[in-house]
Amino acid sequence: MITAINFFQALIIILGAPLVRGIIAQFKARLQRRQGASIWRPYADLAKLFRKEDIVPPTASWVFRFAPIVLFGATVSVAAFVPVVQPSALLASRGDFFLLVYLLALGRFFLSLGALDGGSAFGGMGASREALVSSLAEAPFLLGLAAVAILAAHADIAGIVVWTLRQNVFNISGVHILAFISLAMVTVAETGRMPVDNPTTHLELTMIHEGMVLEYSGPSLALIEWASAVKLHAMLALLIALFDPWGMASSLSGLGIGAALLLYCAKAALFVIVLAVIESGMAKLRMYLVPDFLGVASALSALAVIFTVLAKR
Amino acid sequence: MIVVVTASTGFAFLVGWELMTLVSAGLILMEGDSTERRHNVFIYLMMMHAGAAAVVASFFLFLPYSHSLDFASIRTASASMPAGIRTLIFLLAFVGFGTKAGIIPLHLWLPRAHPIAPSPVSALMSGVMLKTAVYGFVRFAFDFLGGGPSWSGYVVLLAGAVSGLLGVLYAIAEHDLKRLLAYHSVENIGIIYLGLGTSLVFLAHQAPVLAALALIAALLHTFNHALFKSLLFLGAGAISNATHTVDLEELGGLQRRMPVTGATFLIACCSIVGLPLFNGFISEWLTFRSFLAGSLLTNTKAQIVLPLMVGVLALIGGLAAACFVKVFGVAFLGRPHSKEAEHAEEAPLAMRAGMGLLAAACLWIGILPGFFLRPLASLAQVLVPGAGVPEETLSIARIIPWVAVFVLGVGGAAALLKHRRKMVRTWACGLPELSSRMQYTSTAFSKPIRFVFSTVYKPDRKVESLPADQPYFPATISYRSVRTTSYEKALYRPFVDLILSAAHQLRRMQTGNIQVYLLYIFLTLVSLLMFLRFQG
Amino acid sequence: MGLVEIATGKVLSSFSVFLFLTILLLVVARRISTAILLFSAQSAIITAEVLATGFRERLAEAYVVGALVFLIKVVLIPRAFFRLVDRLKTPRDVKASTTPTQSVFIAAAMIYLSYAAVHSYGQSVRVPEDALAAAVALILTGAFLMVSRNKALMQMLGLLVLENGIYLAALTTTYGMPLVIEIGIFFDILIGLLLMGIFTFRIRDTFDHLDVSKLRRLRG
Amino acid sequence: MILLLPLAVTILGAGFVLCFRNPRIATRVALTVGGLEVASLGAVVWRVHAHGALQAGRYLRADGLSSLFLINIAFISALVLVYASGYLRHMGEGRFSSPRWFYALVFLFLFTMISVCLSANLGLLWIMMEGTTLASALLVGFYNTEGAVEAGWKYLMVCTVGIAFALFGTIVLYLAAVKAGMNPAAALDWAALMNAVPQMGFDPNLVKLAFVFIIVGYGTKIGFVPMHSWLPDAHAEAPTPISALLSAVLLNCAMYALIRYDAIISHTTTSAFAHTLLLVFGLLSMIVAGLLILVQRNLKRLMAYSSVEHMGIIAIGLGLGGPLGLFGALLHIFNHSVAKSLLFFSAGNIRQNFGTLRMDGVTGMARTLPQTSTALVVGSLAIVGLPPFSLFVSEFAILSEAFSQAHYVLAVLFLVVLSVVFGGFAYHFIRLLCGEPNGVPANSKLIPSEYTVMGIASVTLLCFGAHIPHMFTIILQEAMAVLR
Repeated sequence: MITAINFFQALIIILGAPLVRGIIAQFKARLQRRQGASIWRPYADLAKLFRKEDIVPPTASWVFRFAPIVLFGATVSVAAFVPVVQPSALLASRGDFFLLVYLLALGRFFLSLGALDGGSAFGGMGASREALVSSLAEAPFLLGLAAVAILAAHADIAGIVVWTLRQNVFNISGVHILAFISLAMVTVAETGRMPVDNPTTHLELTMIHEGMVLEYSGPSLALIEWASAVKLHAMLALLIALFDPWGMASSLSGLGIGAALLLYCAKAALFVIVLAVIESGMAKLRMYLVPDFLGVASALSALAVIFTVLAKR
Repeated sequence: MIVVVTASTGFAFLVGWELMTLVSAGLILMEGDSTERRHNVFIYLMMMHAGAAAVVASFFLFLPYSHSLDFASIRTASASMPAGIRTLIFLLAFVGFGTKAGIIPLHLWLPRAHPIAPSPVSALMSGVMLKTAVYGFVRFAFDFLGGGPSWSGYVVLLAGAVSGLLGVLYAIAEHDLKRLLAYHSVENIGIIYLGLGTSLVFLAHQAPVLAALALIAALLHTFNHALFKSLLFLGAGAISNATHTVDLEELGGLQRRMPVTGATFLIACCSIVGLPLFNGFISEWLTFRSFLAGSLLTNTKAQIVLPLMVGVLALIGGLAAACFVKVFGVAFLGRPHSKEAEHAEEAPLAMRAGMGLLAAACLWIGILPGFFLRPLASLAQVLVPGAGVPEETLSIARIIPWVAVFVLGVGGAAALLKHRRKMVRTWACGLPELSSRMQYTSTAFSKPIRFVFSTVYKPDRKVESLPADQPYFPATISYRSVRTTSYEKALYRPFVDLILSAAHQLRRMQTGNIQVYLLYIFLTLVSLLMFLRFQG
Repeated sequence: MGLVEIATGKVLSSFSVFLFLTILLLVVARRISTAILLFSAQSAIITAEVLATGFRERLAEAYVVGALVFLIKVVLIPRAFFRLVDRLKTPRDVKASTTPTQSVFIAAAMIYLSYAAVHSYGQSVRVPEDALAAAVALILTGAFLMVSRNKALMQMLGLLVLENGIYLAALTTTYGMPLVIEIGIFFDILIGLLLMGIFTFRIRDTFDHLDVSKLRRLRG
Repeated sequence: MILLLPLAVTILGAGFVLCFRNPRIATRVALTVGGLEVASLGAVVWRVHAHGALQAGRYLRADGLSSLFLINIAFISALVLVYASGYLRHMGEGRFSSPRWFYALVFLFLFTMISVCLSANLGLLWIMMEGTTLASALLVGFYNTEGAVEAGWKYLMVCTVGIAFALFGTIVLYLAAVKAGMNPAAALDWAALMNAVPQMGFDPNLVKLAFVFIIVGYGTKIGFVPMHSWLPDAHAEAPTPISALLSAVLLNCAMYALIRYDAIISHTTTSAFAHTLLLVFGLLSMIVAGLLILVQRNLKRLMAYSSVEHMGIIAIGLGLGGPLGLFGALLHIFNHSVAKSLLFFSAGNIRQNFGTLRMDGVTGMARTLPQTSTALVVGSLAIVGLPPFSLFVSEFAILSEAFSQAHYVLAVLFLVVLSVVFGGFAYHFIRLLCGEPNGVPANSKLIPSEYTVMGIASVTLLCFGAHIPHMFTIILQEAMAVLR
């Protein structure tokens, strides 16, 4: 039963991912006084891409084709870490956040390789920038999570969530706030949103993620796009589970699950809207300001870790 | 090396130790010679010998208390020794073995010696020789001294952090493959020392189980590093055989020409970066967990410092990832940057077999770590008395296979999606043909990171554009960026200068004038007589 | 109370004064020949003292030794030296690196020093202090000559003076060593001088000068 | 009476060789005489080993210590003679400079050194020590070049002066003995002195005075800094076999004399003073020589300084005393002799092949002179005290003695100097061996005499490093027994 629900959760994240993207795009359009595409548009794109043929540069090796698959696999299994409607997940029981973060790293690693295999300047450009961002993003990511984990005295996400559920909503420690801010910034950086990266542009000066996937097409591109969507959604879900899990079903009653699901959708929608507002409000940072951005994040997370000790006293 | 590891008395240990240096130096020298090569070998020998001297001293410091040098008596004696001596021994051992292990700033020899050694040798050096250093350090710190005050742990921790960060940063800036790998050895030693240091801290705060955990992490990483670093060096060897260069700028597109080498090299890269499903991850994960466990201590300093190390290690990991994306991407993927790379041949069967074996080992540990963790755990219990098996080891052993199944399953499913494939040349933005000069070189790739960390590198860059009169339409642009390692000057130069100047002074004392010589004799005599007169 | 006793008494009491005289003259000597003469005079004094001691202490072998000393140090060595000087045909001056006045003062200082040095041992060894002082003074002078004179020959001479000093010390403190040893020592001295002679010739032939302070090819 | 045998052999051999003008025959004769000498020495050693100390008349005696040094002399002299037979093969007939003169002087030299080790009387000891100077002075100046003459003169002068002081020291000790009421006849006999010193109260002031003069005097011969000045010149300018003899045998004989005095006073209150003096001189020699090694340009000068350094090591071992210290010191004497002669032999080959000893004049030897460079590498590895060579063992022993006596400063300085020396050797020899070969060697092949000698030396080093023969350890024990 529980496993079934966990599968269900994973599916929610995986299948819901394009929808999240759609909603963001739609809402941004609204903010910009455009009447944007429908929120189901990403599904259509994926379907189309899957039907198309795969175009491979003659210089490319099997790594080029292999990369999207690994990326997808890794990202999807990340999705299996995140509790959505009730405080456990397929792999969340013993798989801790280090594993989660490094699975993301695995995917990224191969994506960058694939980009380099394309043999064009853009791939390299994207990969190199991605390398910078991600290498700097990893530290605050882990530190932020570590701070929460230390408070909860659990390293596995399920444990953390359970602990958080037991807390009162109103006595959130400063640790949580700091960790949340830093993790949010990391999420922005990791998922390549504004102000770190602009997912909609294809201009050499700005693009990171888009640069990497420039050579991809057809199913491979579909996998990549889907994977990045899943990543975004998983990160959102993670943030929710860690910092705002209240309302998750404690019992496995169908009603409780349903309620939890609805509540989750509401929270997710809220997060999405906030993200969209930020994105359309901000201009993209210069490439070499990104380190400062992440530096702030790391500082915050480090502070969070230190506060875990000071808060106890 | 075997002697070193199996030695049971100090004498045998030191004999083996010295032999190791000599043999390796000889092996390096065999590979032809040039001036700077000789200079490097000299530096290598010099530092090795100094390190050995420190080790000898630390051994002998036991002597007044344990009247023989065999390990058992040392072990018994060390308990009854005054703290000062113990500290001294610890520091000496730290420096001595640190030199061998190549922790910063004692690492100077490492990036010099590895590149000029023939690949199998550098594989051995990096894979095994450094490990003997770690072995020695563990012997001293844990077996002989049985841990120490907590500050000793922090010292090791600091050394580990510095070595790890600087090592990986220097590695990114390199484009000579072997130098790069050498710097990565520094980095990995750094990670190992992080584990050791954590373990020492735990020991100092009476947390044997956690100490065991950290120790296991360190030891496992030692082992893993031996595996994948050897694999990497063998790969480098295969490359240099095929293309007669290990300069990344000259390579590229090797994946299509040397598939097996490429595949194994890729596995090694993933392992060293510490991606899950590869062995590097297991040990790094354990290290992470031991850091995190630091919050369980009651001591505030430990509570703060250890978890923060998570960030450090994460940064190291991220940079390493960036670095190896560069390595593999530039060397094996994309277009060849040079004629040699175009006509590269796959390595001979024997080499491929060897690399395959190592790669298999990496994957095995990466996916089914249980087999290796159990013996390590028991070993840790020997070294850290009163330690149970830390449950983290079991948990990781249980979860990883599931993750593997999951990832591979999903990936497989995705791979099964049938899709037609078509070869089309990459769109060259309208240019007739996309040439290899247009794709990212290793220097270009690492540019952003070097820019961000320029404070570390202290580069002196110069851009020359010819002809100079029209800077905006140059015929050729030459770009040089030299990395100056500042502490080399700061740390070693003055010492050497001091000695040399002293030598020259003495040389001047030796004026060929016999009368002066006689005068020396008389003066010696007179001064001794004076001494007698006033002393007796 | 025969004449001989008186003579020995005089000798034993006063020879050190003569020795100091020779020392002072040696350090101001301008010409090698003078130095050689002074050396032989010095040796003669020592011979006298040997004989006197032997007579007083009733040591039979002392006479033999005395004869040897006379033969070697008063007759043989000076003659050999003169032959050397003739054969080498070098300028006769000693080429001092200190002016005569300095030398005299240094020598005087050394004599004083020797008295000071001997003083403490004087009682413990129960020997005539001025004798021992003279010995030490001779040693110092020899050293001084070797250091300050640039001529190879003068260095040899300095060595001989030094040797004299040591010998005198032995004599005054222990009335000489066993005979065999004495003979052996003299033998050594002779051979040594012979070799030095050979070397002076070689130096003359290869460098055509005898200035040892110019032999500075080997250094460092 | 057997003690007279080696002396007779050598002195007669010296005269005998002179009778043969033809170099080839002279060489053969020399080799046979050498064989006899080695045999007779072996006999002496064996007798000592069998029956304990031997006495011949009033003036000759041999005990464990002597036999140790006799073995040293025998071994090295054999090597040197064989090597010389090949080395002098291009030498013509000249006044004082022809093979026969060479061998005659060598035998004279050996005679003096053997008698140093055999003499029972300190006076005789002194005489023979002076004799070594005289016998070897001509050998140092053998080539009659500017450098040779200069070196010879300096050697002669400096050592004679030093030795003169040693004589004074001897006299003072004699005086002390006589004053303490010993029979003047026996007052110079070291055995008698060793027995007497503990019982009858010698005047400590006099004994100290004596030792000061002794250590300065014989120290000059040993080459302690700052009396070492003659040493590099003599070693550099002498014919290579002689350099080997000088640094491998002569220095040790001087050391033997010093050890005798040390043994005599080792049971008095003065011994502490003496040992401090030994430590000071030893350390000084080590440091100065070690530094000077770094800046040498001439191969043989470098080796000479390394001899100074090793004498310093031995002195430190003696000064430390204690079982390990003495063991190390005595063992080191032998090891150093072997290693150093090996080095000098290879240096000789270099000189013969490239006509120079300036190290900047020779590169890429490893290619042009493979065998010689192998010998050079072995020798230098041994001399810097790396395993598996025997010097490692002895230095190890001395060092551990230093630590177990808690002389930390000394020990650390010791280690530092060793590293510096290692650096010097590595720096010079890497440049010597590697790089582009310049200049064609005269004859890259070694002739049998050369490689047998080198081979023997290297093998000895290795064997003693791996395991010291039982026989030798016994002799070491006997020698140490003398000192305690």
